[in-house]
Amino acid sequence: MEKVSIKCKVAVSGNVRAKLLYSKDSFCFWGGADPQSGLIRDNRSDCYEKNMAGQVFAFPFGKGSSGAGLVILEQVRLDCAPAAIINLRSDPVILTGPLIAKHFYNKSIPVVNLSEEDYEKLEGAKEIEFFEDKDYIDVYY
Amino acid sequence: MEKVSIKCKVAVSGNVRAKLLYSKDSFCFWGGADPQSGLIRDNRSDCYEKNMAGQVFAFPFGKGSSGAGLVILEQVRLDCAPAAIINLRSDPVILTGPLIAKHFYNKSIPVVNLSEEDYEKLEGAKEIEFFEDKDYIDVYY
Amino acid sequence: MKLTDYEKEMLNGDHGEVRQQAMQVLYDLAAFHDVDRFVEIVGCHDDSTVYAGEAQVAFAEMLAEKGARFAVPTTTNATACDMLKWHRQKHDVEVMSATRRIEASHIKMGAIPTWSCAPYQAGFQPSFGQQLACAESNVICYYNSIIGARTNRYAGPLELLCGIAGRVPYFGLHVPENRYAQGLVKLGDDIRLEYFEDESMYPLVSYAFGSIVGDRIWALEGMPTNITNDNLKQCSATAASSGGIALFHMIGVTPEAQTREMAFGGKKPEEVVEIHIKDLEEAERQLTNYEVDGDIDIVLLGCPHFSYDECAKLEFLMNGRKVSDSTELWIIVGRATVDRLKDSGLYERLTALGIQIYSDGCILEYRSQKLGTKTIMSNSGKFDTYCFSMRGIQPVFGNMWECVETAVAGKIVKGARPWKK
Amino acid sequence: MKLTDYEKEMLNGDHGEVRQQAMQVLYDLAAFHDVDRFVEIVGCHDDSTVYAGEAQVAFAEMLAEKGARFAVPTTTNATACDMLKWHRQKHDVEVMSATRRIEASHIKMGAIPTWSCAPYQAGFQPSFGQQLACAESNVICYYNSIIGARTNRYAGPLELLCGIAGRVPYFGLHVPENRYAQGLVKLGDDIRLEYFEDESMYPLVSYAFGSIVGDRIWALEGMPTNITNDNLKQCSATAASSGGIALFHMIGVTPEAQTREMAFGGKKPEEVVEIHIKDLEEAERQLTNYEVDGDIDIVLLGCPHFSYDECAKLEFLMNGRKVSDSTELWIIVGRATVDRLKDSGLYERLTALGIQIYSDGCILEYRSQKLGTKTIMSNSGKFDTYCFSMRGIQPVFGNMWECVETAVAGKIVKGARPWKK
Ligand code: F3S
Ligand code: F3S
Repeated sequence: MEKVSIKCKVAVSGNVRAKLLYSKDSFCFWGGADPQSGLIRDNRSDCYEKNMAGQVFAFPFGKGSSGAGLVILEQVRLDCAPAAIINLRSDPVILTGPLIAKHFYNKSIPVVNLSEEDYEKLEGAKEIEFFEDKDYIDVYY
Repeated sequence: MEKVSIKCKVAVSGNVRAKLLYSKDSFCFWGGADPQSGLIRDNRSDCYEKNMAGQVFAFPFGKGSSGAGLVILEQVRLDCAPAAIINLRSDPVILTGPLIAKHFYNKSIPVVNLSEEDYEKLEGAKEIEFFEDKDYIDVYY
Repeated sequence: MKLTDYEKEMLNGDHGEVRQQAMQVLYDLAAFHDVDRFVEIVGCHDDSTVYAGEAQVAFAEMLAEKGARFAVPTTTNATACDMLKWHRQKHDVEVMSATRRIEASHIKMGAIPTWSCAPYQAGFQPSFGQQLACAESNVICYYNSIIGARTNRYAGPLELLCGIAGRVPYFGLHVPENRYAQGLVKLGDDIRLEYFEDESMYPLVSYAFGSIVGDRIWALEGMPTNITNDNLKQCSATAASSGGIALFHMIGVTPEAQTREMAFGGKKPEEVVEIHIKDLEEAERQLTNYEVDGDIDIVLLGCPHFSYDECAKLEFLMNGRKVSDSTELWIIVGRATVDRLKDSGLYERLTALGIQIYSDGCILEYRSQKLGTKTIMSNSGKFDTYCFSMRGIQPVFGNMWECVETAVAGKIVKGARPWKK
Repeated sequence: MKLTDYEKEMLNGDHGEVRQQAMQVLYDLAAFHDVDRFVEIVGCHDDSTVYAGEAQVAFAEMLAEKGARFAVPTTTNATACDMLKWHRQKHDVEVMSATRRIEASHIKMGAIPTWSCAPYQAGFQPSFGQQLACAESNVICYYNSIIGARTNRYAGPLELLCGIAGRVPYFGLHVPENRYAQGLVKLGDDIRLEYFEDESMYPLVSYAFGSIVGDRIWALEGMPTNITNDNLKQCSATAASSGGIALFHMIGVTPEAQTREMAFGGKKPEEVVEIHIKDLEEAERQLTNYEVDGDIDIVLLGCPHFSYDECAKLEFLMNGRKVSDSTELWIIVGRATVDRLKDSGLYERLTALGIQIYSDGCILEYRSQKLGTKTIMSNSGKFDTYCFSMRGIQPVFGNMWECVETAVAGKIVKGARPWKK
């Protein structure tokens, strides 16, 4: 696999490597993701009916309700949370779940932000690797 | 008796003639006047221990608590209210009792305001007469 | 006078006799103040609730019997006694039956049964800029100053007529241009911000402020900005009683004084006065009774009515200790607060410590003679101001920590003040 | 990062494990937002109260068991059901027992048991300029916009951690300079002030406003100034749901927009948009279900929770008539309102008319399937916005008069709109 390193702004850091689930649509966890399976239920998402469990879930922005934290925590509990999250911009609603997972449950769901240009480069990538305290990710094609 | 007419600003109008009780001190009905006898209980008043019942009570301003309306209404009920009131400036707290007496109980307690100069002329007067809808009072010495 | 059609109809008697009479009173008041129009109100606070004589009770009953209804949401102030525990408070049956008559007649007119001098702790407070008719000095001062709503001082029972008519003459504090500050009180350099960790700073500063300001509209500069509602409540109540203040501005804190410029409407203060530690010492001297030392008969908290947060703080300060057998600790809360205290279990926990919780009543109606108490302690600037003139007893002033330690020890415990450790 | 000593101690674990963990989360959040300091809060509104899964319940229980305490007064939002009448609402025992676990754990941490999405109707609302951490969109929008307090959108369960730490990173809407309006929505000439006598104007205008504004900060000009708290509540809740608005300014009404200049911080609006009657018609089209005609299964009022004043207005509109046997009329109020309704006798009078009064719960948790209802009517802009996406049913929108007439007739009664008689 070809590897490219991309600079990122780290919101939540951690070590993980996993498959990429790439979306171009903003996303609402509350109602949009099944808290008990990780399945994407929002039929306006280009990832409709795919599963985020154990994947690196990339979507540009969060939207809508503020329930994302509760959904991600439930996914953490049932082991179907995404392995990591990539956004253009993460808001506190998105960060709530991963930050609580990290500091209270010692579970790592890295979250990083990319520039718009770099975000587009993810399209077609297979896997992503995140590193604790490093401000880049490795993208595998 | 000598009679002098003095211009006044009418707050509550009515016809009455009665003896004058003249004070130079601001006055608080609540605590300062006995609601059941009209006796002046405020020992800082120059009319201490005099009775306002049936008299024209002149004092420059109201002061202190907002209970004046209730005291005057109780005095109206027990027939020991002043016959009329003269102030330099009347505030709504002082006016409450006389206005309610007029419109709800059909009892007249005229209230008028005088200029500072005219107010001083009251000193030593014996009786005052008020006239419905007239903007002067007659002062008898 | 510029009257709307509806106002003309009311004056004409088309909307019943009581509305007509109420409007006649307000019309005369407007005419006397050279006001040529009325302004609609969206709320009223009814302070004709502490029993003060038969005329008061009979007037409300007469209104209710004639079919009067408040045209706007109207909250009720504290009464003379706890409506359920009046006997334990040693109130006469006369006070209680008069209070029940007041309750019935005001409710019949559509009043909302808050029975509290802190209706803002019961779910009823205006929003910024709203026009109101309120009686009760702390409510008036809080609504005008802290919230930025607009009311003159409507003394009982005038406020009832405003509520029934749903409007007031457009004058005084109803008019935005009349609300600017005239003078400025600044906290001197010797009053340091960290001193405000002792919450007695709020009534002390407000007492000093009120003594300077009287009943004028002034601004206060230099207060902390992380001020709580309970602090603001003490400020309003104390300033309203030490000075007769109906509106004040706290620069950087209250809504009409986000900047000094705003508070003064772009003008310069006509007068600037600094207050210093010595003024706070003088304020405390006015509020407290230095002669009492040793035994204390009763500690009274809740003027204005104690809030839920204050109850929680009280539990924290009690720290599991009980009120001494040789004294009593009363807290007076609104009945809305009683309900929440019961829901959370705090009511039971506080009473288990020997604390007596009362509601509805005004703390000033406390029967010192019948209860045989002579020495009182309180944290309230307002209570301490009025208690002497109304009840002939000068209480000891203390912050909540001092009140709690005193109640636990059964003897006066006075801490230092922040500037004098 | 500039930390106070106390903040360093918390991060260091000197004030217990939970405070440390809470601060770590907030520290990371601050660092990510390039914020170099925290700001103390004086209150918190806890929205982690509607049961949404075991993780939520377990998280709060874990916090409580570790001894977590809210550092500031913290009110609780609505739950999934009426805690006493859940069975009558056809909720599963699972929902009820989860709710009781939520109740116990949040109370253990010191939360104030308001259980309402309108804590400002229960005696707990901030004052102007106070810093808070709130969750629940209508509370956030109301506190920021109507009161002028300062909170970002703290989604559950992040607000719990803010409340426990007693501070938040100083960014976003906590910073006065970030609170100015960017754009302006003006009411067009065809929208006349007297139209606002139909209170459905408030949700309709707010829906149109929210559709334009999205989640930006904009101002609205041309609204009436004698606006009530219930009107303002509908405005906030609807704007927060149609647009995701956390703060808006109403020129001449809300405290940070006493003038247009203030609202825009002296700058010019970046963009000005006029709304017209056709936009209100479009708003109603979005909010209502024109296909329902005739029978209606249920009329739901109280999103956000119905106020005491709304209950009084409801009685007035019912005018002694009963709810039709072929439909139901539910009102959802806060439990504080229940208490006042009982004190005044209004509770009994409303239930005697066949009205069902519920408290605590969120109206959206209404079990349409179990109750066998398909057609719903409501006066709430927020409920009508979310009901379809969350429950799959598009309700009929109507003002309170229309809702009452419908409930009495058992069939849809739609009046005209002011611009279309
Ligand atoms: S009415 Fe309330 S403010 Fe104090 S004097 Fe009585 S307790
Ligand atoms: S929480 Fe309240 S605001 Fe409406 S959606 Fe639920 S009733």
